[in-house]
Amino acid sequence: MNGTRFFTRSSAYSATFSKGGFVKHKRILLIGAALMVLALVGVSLAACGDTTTTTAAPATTDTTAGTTDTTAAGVEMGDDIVIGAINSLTGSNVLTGQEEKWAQEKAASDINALGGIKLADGKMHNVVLKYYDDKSQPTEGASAMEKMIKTDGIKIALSSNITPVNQAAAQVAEKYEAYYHITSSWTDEASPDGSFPGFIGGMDLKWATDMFESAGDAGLVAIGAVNAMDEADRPTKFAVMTENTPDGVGFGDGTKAGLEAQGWEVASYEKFVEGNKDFSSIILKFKEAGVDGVVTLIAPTDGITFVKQMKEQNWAPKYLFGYKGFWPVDFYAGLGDDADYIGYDGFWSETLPYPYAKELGQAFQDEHNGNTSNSVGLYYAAAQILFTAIERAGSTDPGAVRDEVFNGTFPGTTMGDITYNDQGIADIPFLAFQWAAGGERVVLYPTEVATGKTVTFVPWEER
Amino acid sequence: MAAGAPLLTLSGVSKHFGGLQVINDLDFVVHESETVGLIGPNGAGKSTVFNLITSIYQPDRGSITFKGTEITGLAPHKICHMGLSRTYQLVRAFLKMSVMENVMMAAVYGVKHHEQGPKQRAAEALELVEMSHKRDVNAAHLTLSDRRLLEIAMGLSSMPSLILLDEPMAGLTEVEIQHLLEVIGTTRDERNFSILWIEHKVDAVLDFCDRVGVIDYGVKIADGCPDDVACDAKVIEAYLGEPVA
Amino acid sequence: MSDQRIDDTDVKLLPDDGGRRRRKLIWAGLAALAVLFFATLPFYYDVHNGQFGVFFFNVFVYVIVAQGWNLVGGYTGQISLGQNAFFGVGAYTMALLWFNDVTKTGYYFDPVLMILAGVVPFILAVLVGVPLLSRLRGDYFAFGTLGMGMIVTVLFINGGMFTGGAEGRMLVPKMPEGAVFDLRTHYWVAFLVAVLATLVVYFMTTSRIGLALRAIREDEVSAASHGVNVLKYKVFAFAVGAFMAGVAGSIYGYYLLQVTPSNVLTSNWLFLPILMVVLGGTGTIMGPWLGAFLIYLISWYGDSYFAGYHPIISGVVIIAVMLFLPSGLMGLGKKMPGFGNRGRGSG
Amino acid sequence: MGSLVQILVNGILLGSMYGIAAIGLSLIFGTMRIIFLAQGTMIVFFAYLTYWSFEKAGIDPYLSLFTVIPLAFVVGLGLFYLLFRKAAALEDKNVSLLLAVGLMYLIDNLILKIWGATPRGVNLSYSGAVLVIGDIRVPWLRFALLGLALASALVVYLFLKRTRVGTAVRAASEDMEATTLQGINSVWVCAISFAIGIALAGVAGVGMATVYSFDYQFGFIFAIKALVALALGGIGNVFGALAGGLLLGIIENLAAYYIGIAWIEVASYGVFMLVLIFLPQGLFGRRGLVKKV
Repeated sequence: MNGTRFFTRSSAYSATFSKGGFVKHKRILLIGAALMVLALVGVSLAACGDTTTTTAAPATTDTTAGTTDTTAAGVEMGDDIVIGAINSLTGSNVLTGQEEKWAQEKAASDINALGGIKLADGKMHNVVLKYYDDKSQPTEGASAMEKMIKTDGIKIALSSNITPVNQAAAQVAEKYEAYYHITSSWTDEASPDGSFPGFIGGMDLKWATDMFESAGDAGLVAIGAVNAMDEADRPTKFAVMTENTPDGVGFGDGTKAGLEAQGWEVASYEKFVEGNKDFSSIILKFKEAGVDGVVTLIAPTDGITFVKQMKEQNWAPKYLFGYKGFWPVDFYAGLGDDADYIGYDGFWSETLPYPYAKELGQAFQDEHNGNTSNSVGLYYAAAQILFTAIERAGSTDPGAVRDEVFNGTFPGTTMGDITYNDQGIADIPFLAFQWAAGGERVVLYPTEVATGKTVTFVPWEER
Repeated sequence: MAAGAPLLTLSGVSKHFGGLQVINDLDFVVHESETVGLIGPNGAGKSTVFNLITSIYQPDRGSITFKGTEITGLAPHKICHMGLSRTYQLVRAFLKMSVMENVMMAAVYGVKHHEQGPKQRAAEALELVEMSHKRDVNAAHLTLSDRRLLEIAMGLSSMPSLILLDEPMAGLTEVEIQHLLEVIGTTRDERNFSILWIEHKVDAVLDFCDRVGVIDYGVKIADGCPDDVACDAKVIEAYLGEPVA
Repeated sequence: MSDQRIDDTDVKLLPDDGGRRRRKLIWAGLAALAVLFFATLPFYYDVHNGQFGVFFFNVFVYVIVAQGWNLVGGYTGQISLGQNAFFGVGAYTMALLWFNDVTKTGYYFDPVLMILAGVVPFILAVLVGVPLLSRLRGDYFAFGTLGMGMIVTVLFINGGMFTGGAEGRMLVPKMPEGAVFDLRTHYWVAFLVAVLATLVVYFMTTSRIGLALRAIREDEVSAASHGVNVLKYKVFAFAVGAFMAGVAGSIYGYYLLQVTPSNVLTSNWLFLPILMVVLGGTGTIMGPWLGAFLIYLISWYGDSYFAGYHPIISGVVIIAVMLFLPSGLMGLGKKMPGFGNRGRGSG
Repeated sequence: MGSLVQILVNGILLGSMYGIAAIGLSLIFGTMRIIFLAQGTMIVFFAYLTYWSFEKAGIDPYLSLFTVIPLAFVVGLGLFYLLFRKAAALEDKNVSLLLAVGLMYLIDNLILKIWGATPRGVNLSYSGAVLVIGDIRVPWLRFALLGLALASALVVYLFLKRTRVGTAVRAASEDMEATTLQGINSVWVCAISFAIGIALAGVAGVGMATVYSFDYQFGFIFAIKALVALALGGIGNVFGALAGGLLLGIIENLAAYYIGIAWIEVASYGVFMLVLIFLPQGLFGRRGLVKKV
C-alpha cells in the first residue's frame, strides 16, 4: 500500500495538532456545545409551554374520572363505567386522533355532568374513558385491544379512526367477544367476485359495528359538489389521485368507478406513497392530459406540498377536491390564501340542523383558537350512541350492548338520527365543503344543507 | 540451499493505487523447501506483494502461479486450500476466539481432505509452536509474540507447502525474536515447507534465509544469497536513503 | 481502536476449564427449567384470556426474528436491514397460498405452509445475498438490504390482485369450518419455533460452521486466507436468518388472520428485533430472549403508564443502553471481572 | 421534449435537498462508518426551528441560516461528545446504528410534543415567485435550494482540501486506523465531521422549511433517501454525494412521469441496488475506496 508517503505527510499534521492550538479551541467549543444543548432544552421547554396554552387544549386529562365527585342530586351513584378507547396517541395519525379524543372526552364529560348513565341496578354511573395507543399502526391496534381486554378486563371500546387499525383491532375483539364500537372506517362489503376484500362490511363481524361511509360512495360527494356547479364551469376530464394505503386505494377505486358510472371521463388514476415530496411530474402529467378536475385522498402535509407545487407549475384545474388532508384548519394555515377555492370532504358541520351541533362546534372553537372542525360531531355522535346503547342494555355486558346497536336506531345525535342495519353498519352521508376566499368553510353538498354554491378554482394569476 | 522445483512464481507483476505505482514488473520465485526473505525499506511494497499473492488485491498486469497453477484472481480461500498460508504484519488472529478455536478454524477450513482430523492437526500445530498450555486463552489476551506464534500455528494447521510471513518480528523484544526464530526453525525442519518472509529488519533475515530478494519502490533491486545481497551497493543506498524508523 | 490491538501488557487468562463447564451446566439447567415452565404454562394459566399469554406469544415471535438476525448480524457481523422484508414475505407466502388454496393441505397452522413461508424468504435471501455479499461488505450490505426491503414493500403494495394491494389479504373467511381461535395453539407454536430457532443458532454457532461465522465477523480477509469460503457462509447465515424471519411472519399472520403491507412489512419488524439482539447481547445465544422480553415489556407497559410519551421513553432507553451497555445485558456479567469489553474494539 | 426538460429540472430541484443531506451523511459515514438514520429527523428539527423563528420573530428563513448553521454545528458537537464518541470507536457498528435510531425516536417525538402533529410550512411573500424560461418553470425558492446545495458542496470541498482539519478528515475517511497510527487526534476529526454533517442538516432544514410542508415524522424516509443518494454518488466524494442526490431526484421524477408515481420507490431503489452491485464504489466514487483489506 501507499503507506510511506502517507506516513510522512500526516506526521507533519500530527505535529501541528499536538501543538495545542486545537486543544484550546476544543475546550471552548465543548463548553459552548454544552451550553447550547442546555439552551436548546430551555427553548424547547419554553416552546412547549407556549403551545400547551394555545393549541393543545384537549389533552388536559387522560380520563374524565374527576367528575365522579359531582353527583346528581338525589340519585345514588354506582361504580364508574370504564370504556376503552383505542386512539392514535402517537404516529402518523395523531392529528385526527386528537380531535377524536377531544370529542369523546367531551361526550363523556357531558353525560357525566348530567349524572351519568342509568343502568338496570337503578343507580347512575359515571363514564370513564381509558385510552390505549394504537401508534397509528394496525399491529399496534391489535395489541392495544389485547391489552385493554386482558390487562384491564374492559370489553367495550370506542374505536380509532383509520380503517386498517380498526380492522386489526376488531379482529382481536372478535376473538375475545368484546364489543368494538367503530366509527370512521370504510363500511364497504366484499365484491361478489372476490376481487375486492371489502373493509369493515367485508369482515362479517359479530362483535363490532361501524358508523361511516363506504369508500365507494365517499367519492360521490365530490361528484355531488361538481353537479352543483354551473354547467359551463364543470370540469370534463378528471384525475383521481390517492395515497397508496388501504384507505386511499379503497377510496380511489370507488371514486373512479363512481365518476365513470356517472359518465365523467377519468383521464388519470395515480397512487402515490405517503410522504411523497415531489408532485411536480404528476402535475405535469395532468396538465398534458388536459385534466381539469382533481379528486384526491391525501394527508395534510402532502396536500400542502401538492398545492404549493401546483402553484409553482402554474396549473389550476377547474375543480380540486381533497379528502382527509384538505379540511384541517392547519391545512388552510399552512397554505394561506392559496388554499382558497379548494373543496374537501367532511363528516359533519356545526351548521347542520342537528341537536347540540352548534354548541359542540362552539365548544371546539373555544378550545381551539376559534378554529372549526368538520369531524368532531361524528366522534361525539359515536360516543352518544354507545352511551345510549349501554343505557338501553341496562348493563355493561358487551353482548347486550352490541345487541342494542345492531339494528338499533339512535335519534337525536349530533349526526342526526342514526340507524344501524343487521350487519351493524350505519352509513352516514358525507358532506362536501369548500374553502371560500378568506378561509371560511362553505357547505356545498348535500344541497339541502348547503350554505353556498361550488365555485370554480380560480387560476393563480387571477387571484 | 536445497532448492527444488519452483513452487511460487511471480512474473511481471505490477500494481498501482491511484497514481502510485506500488509494484512494478516484479519477477520472483520461491522453490520447494526454500526459505526466502524479501526485504526492503518502509513502503517498498512488500506487504502488497503478499496481498497480491493471496489474491486480496488483483495485479494490474503479470501472473502468479503456485504449484504450476495460475492463481491470479483466484478466491483467497481456494489459494489457501492449495497449500499456501500467510500471517499478517498487524496480527489478524480472531481476538474474540480462544487459541484452540483459532487453530481449529484454520485446521477445519484450511485443508479439504487429509488423513488427520482437524482436531489432531490443530493440537499438533499448537504443540509445534509451544502454545498448547494456552489453548483456552482468548486471543485478545495474548501477548503480541504469542499472537504471532498463534498465527503461525494457524498457518501450520492447514498443512501448507508455503508459508508467507509478514514481518513477524515487528514490535517484538530480542528475547521474543529469538524464541520465534527457534520455533520457526524447528517447525520448518519438521514439516519441510517453504517460507517467504517479508522483513523490515534486515539482519535476522540475512541470518535465517537461503536466499534474499530486495525491493524498493516496487522494483526488485537485488536477488541472491544473503551475503551478496548485504554487500550490494543499491541495497545499501536504498536503506540509507531513507532512514530506518 | 488500534490501541487495543497491540495490547501485550494485559495478559489475563480466562477462568480454568472446570469453572467454564460448571457455568455451562448451570446455564443448561436454567434453560431447561425455563423451557419446562413456558411449555407447561397453558396448563395452569389461562393463556387465552390472560394478559401474559399474548404477551409471551409476541415475545416468542420477536425472539424468532431476533435469533435470525442474531445469526446474520450478531454471529456473522453482517448488518442486515431487510429482516422486515423477509418477515413480510413469509407472512404473505402463507397468506397467499392459503388464500388461493394452493397446497390443499389444511392451511390453519399447516406445517407445509409454515415451512414454505421460510423457504421463500430463504430463496429470496440467496438471490439477493449472492450479488450483494459478493461485492459489498458491512455497511454497504446494510444499504443493499435496506433497499431490498423498500422494493419488496412497494411491490407488495402495488401487487394488485396477486397480493391484494394495500388492503392485503383477509384470512378470517378462510378459517376452516368449526375452527376456534385459541391463543394456546398460537402460544405453543410460537414457543416451539422460538426454541427450535434458538437451538438451530446454538448448534450452528457451536459447530464448525460457527467457527467460520465468528471468524468472518472478526476479520473477513483473514478468514478467507485461512480457507473459509466467506461468501458461502455469509449467504448461508443470511438465508437461515431470512428463513427464521419468514416462519415468524407466518406465525404472526396466523395470529392476525389479516396480512397487509402495514401489518407485516413495517419497520417495527426491522428495528425492534435488532434492538432486542443488541440489548440482550450481540452474538450470544440467550441475548435475543432477554432483549425481546425487556423491549416488549417496555413497549407493552410503557404506553399504559406513559400514554403518548412512550416513544420518547423508548428513544431514551435505546440511547442509554447503547451508551452504557454497548455489549448488551449478556455483556454485563463479563464486565464485572474487568475484561468484558476487551477485544470488542479491534478486529 | 419540453416536458422532459421540465421533468429534469424538477428532478434536479428535488434532488438538491437529497444532495445536501447526502453530503452531511457522507462526512459522518465516511469518517465513522455510522449509518446515521437520524439525519432526516435532524433536518426536520432544524426546519421547525426555522419555522419557529419565522413565526415568532419574523426572521426570514434565509437570514436564519446564519443562526441555524452555527447552532446545528454546535448541536452536532454536543451530540457527538454526548452520544457517538465512544460508539464511533467501536467495531460493532450496531451500537451507533441503534444510537441513531434511538435519537430518531426521541427527537421525532420531542418535536411532536413541542410543536404538535400539525403540518408546518413557511409562507413567504416571495414563496410563489417563479423563474420562467420559455416553457420551463423554475420556482425561485427551489432554485435557491439548488444554490444552497452547490454552495454547501463547495464549502465542504474547500474545507476538506484547504484546511488542516479537512485534510485529516479526508485521511480519516480513507483509513481511520492509519490516521490514528499517525497520531492525529481521531476523536476530534470525528467530532468535526459529525458537526459539519449536522450543520448541513441545518442547511437542509432551512431549505425544507421554505419549500416543503413538513411534519414531525417526515424524517425517516428522508434519511433513507439521503443514504440512497450517498451510496449512488459514492462515499468519500463531496460532489459525488451531491450528484447522487440530483440523480435520485431525476430518477424519481422520471419514474413518476413515465411509469407512475406508485412505482418511484421501485425505480429509485432498483437503480440504487444495481449501482451497489455493479459499481460498489458509487457512480462518482473513487475506485479502490471499497477496500478489501
